[in-house]
Amino acid sequence: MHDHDHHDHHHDNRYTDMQARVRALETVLTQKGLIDPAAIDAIVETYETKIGPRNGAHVVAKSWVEPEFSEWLQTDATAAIASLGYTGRQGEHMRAVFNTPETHNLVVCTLCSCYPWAVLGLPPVWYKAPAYRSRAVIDPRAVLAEFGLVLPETRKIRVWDSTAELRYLVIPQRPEGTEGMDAPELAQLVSRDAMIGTALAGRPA
Amino acid sequence: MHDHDHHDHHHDNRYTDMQARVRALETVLTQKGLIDPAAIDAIVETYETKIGPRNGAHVVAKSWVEPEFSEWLQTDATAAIASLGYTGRQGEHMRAVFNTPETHNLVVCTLCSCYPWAVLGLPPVWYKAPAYRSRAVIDPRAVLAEFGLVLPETRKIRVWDSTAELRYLVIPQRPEGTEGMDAPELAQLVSRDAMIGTALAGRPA
Amino acid sequence: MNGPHDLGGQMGLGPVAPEKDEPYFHAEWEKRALGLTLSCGIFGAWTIDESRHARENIPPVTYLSASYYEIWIRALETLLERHGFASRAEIDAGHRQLEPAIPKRVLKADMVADVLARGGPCDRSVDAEPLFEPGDRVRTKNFNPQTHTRLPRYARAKTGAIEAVQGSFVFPDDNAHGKGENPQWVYTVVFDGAEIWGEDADPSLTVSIDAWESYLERV
Amino acid sequence: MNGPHDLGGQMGLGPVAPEKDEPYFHAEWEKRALGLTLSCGIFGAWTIDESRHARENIPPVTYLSASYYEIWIRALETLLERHGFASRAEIDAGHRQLEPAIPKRVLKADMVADVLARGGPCDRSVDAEPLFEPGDRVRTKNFNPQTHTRLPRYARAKTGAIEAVQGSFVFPDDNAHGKGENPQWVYTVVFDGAEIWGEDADPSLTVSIDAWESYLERV
Repeated sequence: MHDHDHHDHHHDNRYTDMQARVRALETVLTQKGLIDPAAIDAIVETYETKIGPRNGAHVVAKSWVEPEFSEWLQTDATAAIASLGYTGRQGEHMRAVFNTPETHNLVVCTLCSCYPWAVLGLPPVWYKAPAYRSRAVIDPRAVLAEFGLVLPETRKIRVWDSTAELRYLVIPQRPEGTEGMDAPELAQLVSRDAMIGTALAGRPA
Repeated sequence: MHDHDHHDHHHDNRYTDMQARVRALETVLTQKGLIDPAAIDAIVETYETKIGPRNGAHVVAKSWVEPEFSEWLQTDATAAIASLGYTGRQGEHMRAVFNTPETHNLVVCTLCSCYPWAVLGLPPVWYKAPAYRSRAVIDPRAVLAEFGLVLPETRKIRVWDSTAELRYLVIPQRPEGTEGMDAPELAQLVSRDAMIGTALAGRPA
Repeated sequence: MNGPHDLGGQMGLGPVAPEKDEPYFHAEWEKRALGLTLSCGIFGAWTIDESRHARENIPPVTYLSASYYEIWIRALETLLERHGFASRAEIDAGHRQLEPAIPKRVLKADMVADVLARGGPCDRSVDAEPLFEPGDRVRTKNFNPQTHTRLPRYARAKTGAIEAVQGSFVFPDDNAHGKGENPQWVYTVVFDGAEIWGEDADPSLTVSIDAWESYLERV
Repeated sequence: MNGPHDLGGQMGLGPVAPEKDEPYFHAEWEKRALGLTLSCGIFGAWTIDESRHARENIPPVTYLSASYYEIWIRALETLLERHGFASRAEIDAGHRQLEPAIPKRVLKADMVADVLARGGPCDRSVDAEPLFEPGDRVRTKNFNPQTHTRLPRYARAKTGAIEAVQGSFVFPDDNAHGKGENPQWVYTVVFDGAEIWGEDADPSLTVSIDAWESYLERV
């Protein structure tokens, strides 16, 4: 229909086949000597196997069992986390925010997809998508409910919008009934979502 | 690609064939006795042949040659315009805004597509589209330049956002060199865009 | 609602692209869409405010890529289904399947001229005197309802001047949701460009909105 | 810019829809998109701020319907073309046609571990002392630039409290446009929900942003 010519100018060409588009891009850049496909393999392998939420869970569990480490996290999260070997890209400037009985913390990046890669790995799709980014700052209780997390009405909610280069790690509260557990066991209770603020730490089985 | 399943949930089904969709809708409603296709024909004929920018041009030209009518337009545009027979849908509550040597008026509806049908007919596509609606209130000079209208920097711009049920008709300034012309001749110089504010009145040939 | 329709001040939406000698319609279906929308409005089952809110609720990607007649048709389908006149399944199938609700009126061809000439005035008398008069300084409220409102996002929590008392009109924020017409005084409020857009605004710019009384507080 | 990326407080964008046991990647091309974006960032031709602005400039309909890796790829194509590394015509054709610009660095496989572990710190020392200290009341500025900024629309012209001085960092509003790093102090500013969203805000809500010093004025 000819009426599509002028009022559909917002549609730029949909990439119907991202696989082909990205392959073409990689081919062109490789032919030009600008990229090394083996470097891409190494990057992917790093984020598939080495850098993920287990890093953050280690940090959290250690903070639960070592008050000095918890203190260090509060005063210099970047250094405390680096002491465990978790450094680098999207973790250069870390801040740890601690849930309390009064206040629950929730992290979002309304403007893009800022996320603490060094401790949580690559962000999930929902964290980068419009629904979460638009609603977490204005209606966090409804958002948390969609994750199955219904907080007491008296619980304050503090939303951290990552607008600068600081990356936030939520330190959930240590669950009850975990008194006898050591750090590796405790780390099993700490999910990725608990460190974003869309979940609490799990309870021991 | 299976990854489209979950992050493309914003795409509701594109209506690939609006012609078929609207025909189906008309068929169903006709079968139910809810609409009369001949009434639709009559509506279309009305806006194709009877209600259009010539109505508004008549109002403008009359205001240029009759100071009393101009005065009436300023104090009660709805009644003054109705006296010429232009009444009804999307013209129930009219206001006329007069360009002066100091101030240029521009009308937009940022929230939808409000437009003075009774004097201008159906709005053009651009008036209802996101580009005009988003930019007219924040960057009107750049918008006017896209219409080929470059105003002196000293000219103030007053933008009217039609957020309620008032409908605005811009009365452009009478062009120079039109002293001997009568109202029907003058009306030929008044374009639809001049009455929205995206143009000035034309000059005599 | 802060929906896709609330476009004032958004960026990235391209040039305006006026069309030279634009026709009234760009396809036959646009003519029928116009007539259908007006005809169904005559049912008396919903208000213009409810229909605006139905348009605002179209998902943003669709809203921003659709032509306005498509927006109308999508909203009309929502309204027809909501009020029991036709289901999407029927429209998908293209023929009647269910008994419809009973409209208050059906628009016949011989009624069209009169109906269009009459329009749908929405001025209503109110008992109270206007709270504000021309020259008063007012501040718009800050609110962000999920529901319908006609106070655009860019004009919230901004200070301006009452320029005119325009009359008293149906209050859309209520009327869109079946809460009654609850008429209020409406004022033209004019703002300096710099108040709305800040330090880099065009210094020659003023912007006005038409604001219901409950949107405003005296400064 | 008030682009499609500035999503805080927008409505109509649907439910969050978390995916159970979400995989790291949903297609092979997403893996390559990650690696390509990081590899090309190593060229040293553009900053993270310029790349964010390239993403913000994707047309809203595309931005809001694309997956984030698609957003990355579209912005990467813009950056590669702008800086002379590859044209869209070459990518369309799928093979090299032009001599590319010379990058400062090319990322080889044996460099990856070190590069990822080092990251790209953007804290920079500044000579001046911070203007504000924790507890100070500040008001964010109102501005609406066409250019890059990290002050979201919902947090403009709002009053809050300085909670922490976070250090001094590259100023993205300049750096995105090749105007230099011009570092400034960055503060965490906390707002009551009601200050941001108005009368119907969740009373238990506070929202913070990290704000560069020039975004702020003392109240």
